[in-house]
Amino acid sequence: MPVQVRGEVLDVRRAGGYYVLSITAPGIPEQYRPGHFVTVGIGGEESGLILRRAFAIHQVQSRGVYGGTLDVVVGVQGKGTRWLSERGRHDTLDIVGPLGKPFILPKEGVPCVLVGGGYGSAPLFMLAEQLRERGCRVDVVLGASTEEKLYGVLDIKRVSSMLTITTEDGSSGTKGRVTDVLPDIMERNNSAVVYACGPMGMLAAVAAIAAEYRAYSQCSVEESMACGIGICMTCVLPVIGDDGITRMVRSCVEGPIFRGDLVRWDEIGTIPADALGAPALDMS
Amino acid sequence: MPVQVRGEVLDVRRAGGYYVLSITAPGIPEQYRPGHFVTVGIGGEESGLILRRAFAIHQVQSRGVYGGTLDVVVGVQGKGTRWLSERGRHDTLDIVGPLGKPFILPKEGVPCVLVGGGYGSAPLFMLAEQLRERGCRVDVVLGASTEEKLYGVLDIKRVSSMLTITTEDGSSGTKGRVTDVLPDIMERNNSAVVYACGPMGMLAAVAAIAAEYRAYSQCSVEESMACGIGICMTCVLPVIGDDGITRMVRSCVEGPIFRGDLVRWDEIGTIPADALGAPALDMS
Amino acid sequence: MTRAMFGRGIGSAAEPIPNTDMSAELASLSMPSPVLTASGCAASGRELDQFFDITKIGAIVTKSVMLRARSGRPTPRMCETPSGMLNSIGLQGPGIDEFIEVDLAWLEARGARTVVSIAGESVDEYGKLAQKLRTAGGVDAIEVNISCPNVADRNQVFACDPEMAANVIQTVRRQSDSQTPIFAKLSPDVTDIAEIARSVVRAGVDGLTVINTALGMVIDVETMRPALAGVTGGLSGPAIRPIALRCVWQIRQALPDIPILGVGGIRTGLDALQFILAGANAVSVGTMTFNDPSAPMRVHNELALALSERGFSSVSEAISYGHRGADIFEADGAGEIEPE
Amino acid sequence: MTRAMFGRGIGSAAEPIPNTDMSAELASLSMPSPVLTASGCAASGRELDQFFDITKIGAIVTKSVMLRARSGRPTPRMCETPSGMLNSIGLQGPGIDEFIEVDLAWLEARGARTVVSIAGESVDEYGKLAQKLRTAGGVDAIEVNISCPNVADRNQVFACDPEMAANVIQTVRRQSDSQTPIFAKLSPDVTDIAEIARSVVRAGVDGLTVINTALGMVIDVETMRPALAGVTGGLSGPAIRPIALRCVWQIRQALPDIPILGVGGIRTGLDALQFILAGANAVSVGTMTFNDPSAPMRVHNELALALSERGFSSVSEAISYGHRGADIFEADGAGEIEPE
Ligand SMILES: Cc1cc2nc3c(=O)[nH]c(=O)nc-3n(C[C@H](O)[C@H](O)[C@H](O)COP(=O)(O)OP(=O)(O)OC[C@H]3O[C@@H](n4cnc5c(N)ncnc54)[C@H](O)[C@@H]3O)c2cc1C
Ligand SMILES: Cc1cc2nc3c(=O)[nH]c(=O)nc-3n(C[C@H](O)[C@H](O)[C@H](O)COP(=O)(O)OP(=O)(O)OC[C@H]3O[C@@H](n4cnc5c(N)ncnc54)[C@H](O)[C@@H]3O)c2cc1C
Ligand SMILES: Cc1cc2nc3c(=O)[nH]c(=O)nc-3n(C[C@H](O)[C@H](O)[C@H](O)COP(=O)(O)O)c2cc1C
Ligand SMILES: Cc1cc2nc3c(=O)[nH]c(=O)nc-3n(C[C@H](O)[C@H](O)[C@H](O)COP(=O)(O)O)c2cc1C
Ligand code: FES
Ligand code: FES
Repeated sequence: MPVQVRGEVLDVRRAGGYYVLSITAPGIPEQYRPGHFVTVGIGGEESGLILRRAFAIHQVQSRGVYGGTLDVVVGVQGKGTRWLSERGRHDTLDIVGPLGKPFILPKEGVPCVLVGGGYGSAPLFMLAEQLRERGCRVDVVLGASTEEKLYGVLDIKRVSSMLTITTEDGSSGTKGRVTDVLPDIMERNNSAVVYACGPMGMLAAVAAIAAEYRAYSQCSVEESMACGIGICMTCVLPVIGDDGITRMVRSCVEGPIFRGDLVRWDEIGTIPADALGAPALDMS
Repeated sequence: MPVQVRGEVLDVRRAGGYYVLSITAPGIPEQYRPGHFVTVGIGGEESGLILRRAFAIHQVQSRGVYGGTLDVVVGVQGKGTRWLSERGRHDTLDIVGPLGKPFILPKEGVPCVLVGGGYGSAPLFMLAEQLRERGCRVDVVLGASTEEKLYGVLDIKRVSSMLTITTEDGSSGTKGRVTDVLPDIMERNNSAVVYACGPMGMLAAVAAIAAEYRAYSQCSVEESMACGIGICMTCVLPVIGDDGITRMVRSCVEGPIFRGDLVRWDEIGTIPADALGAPALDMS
Repeated sequence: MTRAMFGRGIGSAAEPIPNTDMSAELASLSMPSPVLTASGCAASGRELDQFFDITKIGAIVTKSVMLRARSGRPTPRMCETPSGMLNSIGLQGPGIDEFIEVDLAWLEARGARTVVSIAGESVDEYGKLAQKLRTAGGVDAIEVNISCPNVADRNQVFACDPEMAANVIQTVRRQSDSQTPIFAKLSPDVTDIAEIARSVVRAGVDGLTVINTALGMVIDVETMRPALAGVTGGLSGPAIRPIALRCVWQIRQALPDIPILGVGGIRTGLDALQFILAGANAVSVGTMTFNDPSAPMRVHNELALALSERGFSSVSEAISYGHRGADIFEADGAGEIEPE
Repeated sequence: MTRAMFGRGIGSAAEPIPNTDMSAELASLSMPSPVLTASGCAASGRELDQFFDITKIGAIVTKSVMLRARSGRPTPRMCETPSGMLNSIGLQGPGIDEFIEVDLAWLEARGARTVVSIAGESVDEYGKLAQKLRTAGGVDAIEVNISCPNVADRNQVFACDPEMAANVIQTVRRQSDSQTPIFAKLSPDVTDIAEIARSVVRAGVDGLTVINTALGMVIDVETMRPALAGVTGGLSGPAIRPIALRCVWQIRQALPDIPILGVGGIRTGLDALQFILAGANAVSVGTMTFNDPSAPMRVHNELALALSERGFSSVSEAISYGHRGADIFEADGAGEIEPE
């Protein structure tokens, strides 16, 4: 059950193009499973920015002098992430979490491949650890537009069986996209499960490749979220249910992790004509 | 001519119930005369607080390593002053000044009395210095509800011929109000000019006493200001002009210093029936 | 009401009374708190129950439900604005039958008071919704969201036309259990909100919810197109609080006795107090629940303190207290039009 | 206009064109910038001229002037609100004669373009104001502030009634030099702003200023009375920007060719760009000038950069660009009503 806590910033460090914030957040690490996210209040009581921002939980430390602490990796996109990047030690933050449905882990030690785009690598670290503990082979592919936008290359190496890097400008690793290298990796290792986190376009392509190789895929999506806890209905996308019916489901509570083969990637941003309750009654 | 500058906070120190901020503000100290004020932008670009806050200039240092710097004394009243009190070294502030009409100084060395209520003492320090330089006797009366709300007792002692303190709770000096001690002081020293800065009620009472003793009075008023530069018309109060006609004048540009005998103190917050353009056409 | 409005001053104003009576009434609905959730900002209460005990606040106002399941609008459905947000959800929901079976049943089992918000595309649809609710358990009140386009009439919004609004209310009143209080939720996007209020009151409504969102828009400066898929959306949050408060005030001036549920940008107990002083009998916390999932409970606690600090021994004493001395029965509040 | 709206895409979108043509037209008024001040937020330009060269922006829109000197309302006249403020000045001013003699003369001597805003309490008074301006020098355009109560007609606000608004405009048009463009300034506090727009356009207005403040209110939680002496006041600032932008968009949809001066909460060049993309031919910076006395000039500079970064070589290319692809001639914008 998610909790709302007043966290203290223990540390803010730059990592390439990102900021890594370590925050005390008693109650959250204890419940954490890989794939969970938190939301953070922005700007204080007099701020004109009233919506919380969502971040994947990157690391948790359940014990230690500070009680439970967690790390998030923040890429500066707009006003809220800029404000967060300017926080310093001892600042307090309003944290809600853990939120969302976590990644589902295989019961047995099957070969897995983890794909992260940009800061999308953040939730994959502890996932990799837990998969390794279960005896899974863990191949990792990290991709970004340029080297600066890769996160955690050195650290994830330690928990991965093999790490492949791609950048669109070739500044690090293979020049190209994660999807250029993924089929090869899956073929070579007989990957049974693909875990992916990154931009929607990447997820769609990864899900397609997984389907092609008959692998099970789990994708962590990123939809604009106003509340993060399931009460606003802003974060929906079309997902096919067990009954074969497509519904506009809330990615904050029914996701952010979805089975790649059940998300109707091409129709995100639309209401598919066969979705439950469609068509959107257009008022015009 | 007022300028708008990006100032750097050099220092924030507590003084009793107040915060004293030293800020670089090139261009302002150079033009400063006692009674001038500055306005400060609050909360940054994403703040929900969009109006500047006004503060009397307390001290200026025109030379020095930082170029021109100025001090303001901030009492925490609401959201904006709280934010200001939380600033630290190296923070930048958006400063506009010098604003308003300064105190008028006597050409000759006449006996003067300076009356400050609460942080209203802030603009009196440099006024006292300049009056002393002109050979004026400078008596000072500082009053507040309680000792904590007095500002600068020790420092102003140095520039005053005699300092009298009053507090309403008797925690420092004479128990009572500045107006309880003022007549006596004026009588004893034959005061020719009274300078006052503080709450409206105090100013009204001081102006009345000055009139009684046929002294010239200069009062620094504090009306709610949206712009501070004369463009919004929110800061008006009824003042009698040279032509004997009462007008609703802007305290930010035609004040904040007014002759005590020309302000219609009792009618502040109303439109006097004989004011130019009165009555306020009441729409109901 | 009228008594509370003119009756006593604030007794022992200086002494904070620790045990402010926080009970509140909205027509025949009695609640332990004057703080409710707002429709569309609390789903059906289940998620918020993780953050505070939803039986402790006044009531859960559920997301407006329609006759049939509805997918809503495409994304993007929201956009942050200065001290506010725009939304264009398009009333996504399961339809009344599933709502009654799942959501309402859960709320009833949970012991929460429930105000069911309904929305239709025709007068007839509103009537059918009311019929369905008549036999359902756990309906403590009905809020009629009339900020919907009437598909039969050039898509004019019911809430923007006094007659259309009255038709909806008459129909809902007729189809509902006479014991169930019915509230009409008004839109601020009208020339004269008091006129709409009077019209729905004449049509038999038991109270008014004031206000729904204001129509707004943002253009994405990167795509250079409307930021919302729905082009325009509803503006909510602290940005619109002064508008909402003005609407409550105007309606209270026009209708001294009608129960009012005040909504719009409430963030703190002091914000809630403003609405109560302006004439609201209770308040809903909407958008700020997205900012702080415990907001409704926190607002309740802050309001209790604020009332007690001001010497009120009960919520009801504070209702409309901001009007004291004013000639509250003057028509239209025309006297307060701003000529700037 | 229509050409700009549908014509070219953004040429070499990626290449910033350093020399964006910033000239702008509002009906027959040509200006070197599409950024103006807003009435009541710049006095008559003299104070702002200390902070930037007022001849470099589009024009100074002066504080609405009435026939006679006017003292305005008692204080408090303002109150800060989340991302906005309320004001209730009550149109304090010197009256038209002194205005012409002092303010207008100064503006003319200074070489600034001037849009004179006028306000009356009756149709007749508007006519007299226009007459006075006919013979005055330095009037580049007239903005008719119709958000004033008509004392003759139950104090109904001119801007809230299509017929009353049209009467004012007809009279001003008749009494003015036919060469002087006349703008009507519209209020957002109406059910259908496009209807008012159409009505004043039929009455002969040359352009529309969109929008004036929205009626709002704050209650002081210490005094427990309205925070403004005038009880209600006009809400302005970034808080209302989404409402203002929606109004501009709706009017542009309804009237593809009418010049629009967009106003409401503009703080940055990107905010100004939103208005232009929504259909404004030029914009006024109001409240944010209180926050930053160089705001109009800064917004001009930021807008020039924003346009050039997006590959626009002139302001006019960007006007209504946000509507591209949409069926702009569809009536009423009814399609965009938010059903939440
Ligand atoms: C489940 C989830 C996990 C995420 N994890 C991370 C992470 O680990 N690291 C990281 O840097 N970012 C992460 N994001 C994205 C992050 O939330 C956005 O970058 C951030 O909200 C943008 O805020 P801003 O203030 O910088 O931008 P603004 O443009 O100021 O945002 C305006 C509004 O739009 C929303 N918004 C804008 N972009 C996004 C987006 N991409 N996703 C969701 N909401 C958005 C914001 O929340 C805000 O309400 C995650 C998003 C989701 C939904
Ligand atoms: C010429 C002048 C000189 C001043 N000098 C000083 C000084 O040296 N030290 C000091 O501590 N204070 C000074 N003040 C008062 C100071 O400006 C207010 O305390 C401050 O504006 C309150 O802001 P807030 O954010 O704390 O309160 P809030 O309640 O958040 O303010 C809300 C709004 O009301 C306005 N407002 C509220 N109270 C006042 C007030 N008393 N005067 C003017 N505007 C007000 C604010 O500017 C703001 O726009 C001065 C005011 C004026 C006009
Ligand atoms: C995301 C969202 C969804 C909403 N959905 C509804 C709805 O379904 N029915 C309704 O009557 N009001 C709906 N509203 C309006 C709110 O109930 C409320 O009237 C409005 O947001 C103003 O209050 P606030 O500023 O506290 O949010 C919605 C508001 C938001 C922000
Ligand atoms: C203090 C103040 C005074 C105003 N006076 C006038 C006025 O005299 N005439 C007028 O047409 N509009 C007046 N306005 C409205 C502005 O011109 C503008 O339409 C409105 O404030 C919205 O723009 P903004 O958010 O940029 O301020 C005034 C606004 C403010 C804040
Ligand atoms: S973000 Fe509010 S429901 Fe998902
Ligand atoms: S504060 Fe704006 S005119 Fe004085």
